[in-house]
Amino acid sequence: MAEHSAEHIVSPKTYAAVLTALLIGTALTVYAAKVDLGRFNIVLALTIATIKMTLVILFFMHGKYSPRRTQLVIVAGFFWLAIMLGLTLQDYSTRHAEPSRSQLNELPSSLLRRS
Amino acid sequence: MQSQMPLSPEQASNFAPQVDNLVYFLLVVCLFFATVICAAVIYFIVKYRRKTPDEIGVPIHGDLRLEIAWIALPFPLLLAMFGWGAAVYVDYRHTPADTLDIYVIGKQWMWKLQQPDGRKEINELHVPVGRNVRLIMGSEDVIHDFSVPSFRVKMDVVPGHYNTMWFRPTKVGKYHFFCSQYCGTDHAVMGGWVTVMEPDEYAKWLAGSSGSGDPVAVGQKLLSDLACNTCHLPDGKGRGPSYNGVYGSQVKLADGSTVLADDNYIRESILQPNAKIVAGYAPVMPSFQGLVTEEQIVDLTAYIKSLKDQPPPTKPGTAAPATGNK
Amino acid sequence: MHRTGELFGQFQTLEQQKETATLGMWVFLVTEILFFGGLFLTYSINRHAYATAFGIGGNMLDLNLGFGNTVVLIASSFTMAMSVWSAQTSHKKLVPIFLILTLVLGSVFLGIKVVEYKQKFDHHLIPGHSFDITYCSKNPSACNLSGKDLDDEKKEIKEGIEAEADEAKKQGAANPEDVGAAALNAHAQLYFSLYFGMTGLHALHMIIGAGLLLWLIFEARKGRFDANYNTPVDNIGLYWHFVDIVWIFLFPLLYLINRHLA
Amino acid sequence: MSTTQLHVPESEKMPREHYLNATYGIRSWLLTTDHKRIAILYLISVTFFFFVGGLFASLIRIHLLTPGGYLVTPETYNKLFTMHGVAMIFFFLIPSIPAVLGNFVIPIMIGAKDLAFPKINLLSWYIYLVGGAFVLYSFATGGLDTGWTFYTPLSSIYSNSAVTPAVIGIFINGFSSILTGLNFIVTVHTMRAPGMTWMRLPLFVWAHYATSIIFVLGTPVIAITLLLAGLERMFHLGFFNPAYGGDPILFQHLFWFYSHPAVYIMILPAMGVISEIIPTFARKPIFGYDFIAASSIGIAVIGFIVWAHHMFLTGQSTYSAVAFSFLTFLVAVPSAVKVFNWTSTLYKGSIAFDTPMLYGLGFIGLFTIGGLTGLFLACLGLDIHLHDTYFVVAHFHYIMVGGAIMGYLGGIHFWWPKITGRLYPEYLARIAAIVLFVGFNLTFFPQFVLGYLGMPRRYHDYPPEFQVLNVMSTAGASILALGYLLPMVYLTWSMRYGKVAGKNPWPATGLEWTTDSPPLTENFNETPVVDWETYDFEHRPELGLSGTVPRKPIPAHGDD
Repeated sequence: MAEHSAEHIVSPKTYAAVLTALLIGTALTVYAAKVDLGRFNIVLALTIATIKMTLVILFFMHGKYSPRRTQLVIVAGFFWLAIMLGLTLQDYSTRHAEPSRSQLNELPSSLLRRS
Repeated sequence: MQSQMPLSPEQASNFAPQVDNLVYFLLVVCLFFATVICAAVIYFIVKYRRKTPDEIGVPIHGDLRLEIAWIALPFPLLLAMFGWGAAVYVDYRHTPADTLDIYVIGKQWMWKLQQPDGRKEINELHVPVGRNVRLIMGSEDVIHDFSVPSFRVKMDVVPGHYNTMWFRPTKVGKYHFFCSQYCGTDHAVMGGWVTVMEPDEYAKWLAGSSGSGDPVAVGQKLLSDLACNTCHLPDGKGRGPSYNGVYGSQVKLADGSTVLADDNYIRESILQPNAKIVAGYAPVMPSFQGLVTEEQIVDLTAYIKSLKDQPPPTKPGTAAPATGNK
Repeated sequence: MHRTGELFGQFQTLEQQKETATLGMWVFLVTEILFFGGLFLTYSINRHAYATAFGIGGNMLDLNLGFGNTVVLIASSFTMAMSVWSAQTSHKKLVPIFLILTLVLGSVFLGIKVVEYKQKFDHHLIPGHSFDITYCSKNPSACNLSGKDLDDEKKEIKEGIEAEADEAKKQGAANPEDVGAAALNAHAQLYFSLYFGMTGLHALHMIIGAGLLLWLIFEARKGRFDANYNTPVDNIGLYWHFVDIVWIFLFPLLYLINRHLA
Repeated sequence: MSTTQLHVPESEKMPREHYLNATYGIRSWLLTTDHKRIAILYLISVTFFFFVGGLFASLIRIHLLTPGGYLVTPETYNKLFTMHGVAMIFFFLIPSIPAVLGNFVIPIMIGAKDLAFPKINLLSWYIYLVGGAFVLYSFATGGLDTGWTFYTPLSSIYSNSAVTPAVIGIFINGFSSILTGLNFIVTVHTMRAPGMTWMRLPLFVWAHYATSIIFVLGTPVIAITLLLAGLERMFHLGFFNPAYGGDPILFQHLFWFYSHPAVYIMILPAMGVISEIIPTFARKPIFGYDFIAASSIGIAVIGFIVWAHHMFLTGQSTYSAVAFSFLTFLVAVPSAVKVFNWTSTLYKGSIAFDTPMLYGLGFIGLFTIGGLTGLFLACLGLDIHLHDTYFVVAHFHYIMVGGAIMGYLGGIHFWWPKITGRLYPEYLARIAAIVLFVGFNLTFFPQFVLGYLGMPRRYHDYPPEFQVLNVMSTAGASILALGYLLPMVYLTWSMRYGKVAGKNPWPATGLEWTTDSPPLTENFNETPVVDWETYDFEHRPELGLSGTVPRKPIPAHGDD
């Protein structure tokens, strides 16, 4: 079974540091959203969110001190999420070879969905 | 139909032999493996059947070489199946240039097809042999699927998307087409016939009778079906203005401006009745967005257009008191 | 319920029991990841398709309330973590205090959410027949909208309609302007459907979490949790942090789509 | 043919105390946390749904006797096949082997007193019941006519049937699956007896571990998807509704992200059963243990990255279709590995033809056909023609009925002596197994041909040229129905009148066969310690076999 015996106790100092980092991250993400970075706004916002999430998992949720088996479970969860998002988005992002809309005047325009 | 039981449908398009050859290849490979496995199982169970009640088998735990062999050896065959299949599919999804374009609209539970010259058909499709045909398909309601087994082609018809498919008929004849994606109650009867004709026959057929009927007559019927004429009385005394002489005239609006009553104006008045209110009338008409199709709007417009020489009511009627109506 | 350090029949040792409970909780959280994942996927596809409408919808949310809620929730995660620490270090008196703090912060979050929902209701932004993305720009007084904000919103909606109309024109619509206005409204409604779906499901998780906290506080006040036995605090803590993580993503995705244009 | 080895002495008596007589009364069953009793509760409830689904299937087959439809209106026909699918897939096939056999056997197999979370186990049965009740309510009040796939916008807008309660029922039932999977994963990780290392786990447990991965990672996605579709229907929202800008193809992506792996939820546990049966009745270790174990995990993982092969013709991008086709072909590799290894296990075995083995051998044949025809559908060029035809129907029935149900019945017959402590009438059981095999092939093989001829699925009415094959299929179905009724009868009979089985009637090597039949509530008198390799007959004198190997391993190529 798992090798860890005594559970690791994270000190309040660490918790406070993580709290501070999370608050700074929140402020930063709001600030960054107001600057026009084009398509990188979303990239930056998600990067900050991911960093915040990692902090929460590692320290608040003791992911850093958990047995390997638990860490594997966490990684598997995100891996599968990535499968779902990645493979679906690759379909949508490669759908440009479809017929050009201008040839389709005959068809009711209210039927159209953009992709 | 043939009296004996066929194992595959007729080959009537360029894709039919391609798909059939592919299926022969897979059949041969799969039959080989199925035979090997079944033969081995039968041979083993006969040969190594239990002879005495307390006998046990030879403890063989496995063989790495064998495992590697039966992972690695069939793999090229899988790749071949994949590659060949993908080649056919990519060909099918890439329409060649210079096609005969036919529009297909699926709705519960019928197919409306339209030839390039505008001629419409219901549950019937006429195409010339030897010509690349492209179907451009949309759906008015749920997902359908246009499938012609003898051509070995099918494609989903999805609302909100346009899907296309193409084929080149290679044999004159009449072939079933089906709706292949379950679409509700009468899914099973949402089909019809594709008629493949010699090109000159096709040309003759096209030159024959006109489309599905006189749009004016269709529009008139639709108008009463939708109960438009219960408000839009010819004398203008109803809750809505009269159609007589409207088309092409300058209409006075409630806000004092005027607008030319053209196709777009009529279309808008049907779909967004409250966008422009005719002077003297109340904004009481409901929107017909979603209730009428584009095609029907065309028919309605045609009918209203036919009334443009009718004398308009001498003076606009006063709007009936809008109490408790919709 | 659980007495301190009680060993259930199916286990051999207390340690095995604790490990099992923690692993079980993590596996459950993994299913939650995929559960919310489906929503995030739906969001991504539609946001990609209707960037303009989603941007306009996002700007109609109250950034201050969203930001405030994020801070509140992060703080509640901190107090939750502290209650786990108190249990682990046998500060029996501190456990319920931190739990109550967590519950209070969670309730503040939900309260703010209620205020936001009410506001959306007043602004005709609840998906349905009365949904009207232009309501506030047409009735600025009802939405306390004035000055530059009003001009911004009007401009945004006008541009949105134009963008949708351009699309409609490309697709061959006979009357692109009307289609544009209708399309913007429909697509903004899609945004708000997702907004309510995602935040609603998140809020539901918060409410369940609050219920669990109530029970935990009740137990903790009896001094049940200490260094030997703290599995419930630990596990409910994991759940609470997970709910926090979901919000960490919801906040930028819903509130911050298009702020740089405002 | 050699006869059974069963040396069950006439003197064998039922144990004095076991889980069935530990306590009495309805309450003791409805509030039980004993995994064995919960398994029995599941057995009863899934059997109920099996017969509900089976009834619909019979009506479908009778209706299809004539081209115009024989029995019911189109609307009713559509409801029949939808309800057949929903009852069979969500309420029979998915819970069948895991929740009945897995629940009963896994804790005993690994030497545990119970699952890790017994109360959650009971909870998951109640959740199943509540979900089932919603679905039955939907069946009873207007039925359901969307197809089990619930494709939008048909399900969310256009259908007039009772979609909402059905969707709620399946949503709720999902949590039952999730909790079962969670329980299994944690149990396998933390509850193994001393000496029960990962590489000594029976392959049945490996298969269920793999299945649980799918339960835990896939089911939440169908839950959220159906929730969104249900909300869309109730509040006229636009997630998947093109009229409001939503995308019906996104629904299919989400739906199949779960529902394709769900096929592996059905087949993996059956493969696990077969991996127990074959070594037991060939009396030798399974060939390539680690490859079979790894292939279970491989199937579970690869099974998650192939889903869009259900959508090759929806308008998904060509590039994406090619990628998914390739990934789909990959899943053939671990499946083939299993078949080859089972076949090799027979080599130089001491093979008996007891009922479970007949199911096992039947499974190999039917799964081979089902698996190989899967290649036809994975092949992009062929899928253009075969998609949504009866070829698909035949293919997945070969996997789900020929595979999963054969495995389930094989497992029921294999563990029946352990579950009830009694034996069923062996000859009758063998006849039933053969009847099932024959009836099954007669029913579904003609459908491959129908499909290639182009008959679309879900048709209440078909052109006359398809009639001959449809009549054949219906004829086969009546034989198949008989095959399902037989076990129902003699198994029920045997619970009271069957011969007492004793601890280990076959004999088999698993830990579950070292305890009483039926087992104690705690499964074992004391925690067992495992000091043998799994499927080892050679070093297990207590099995009462001669222990001598009649045919010594021969140097390579030196067959006798």
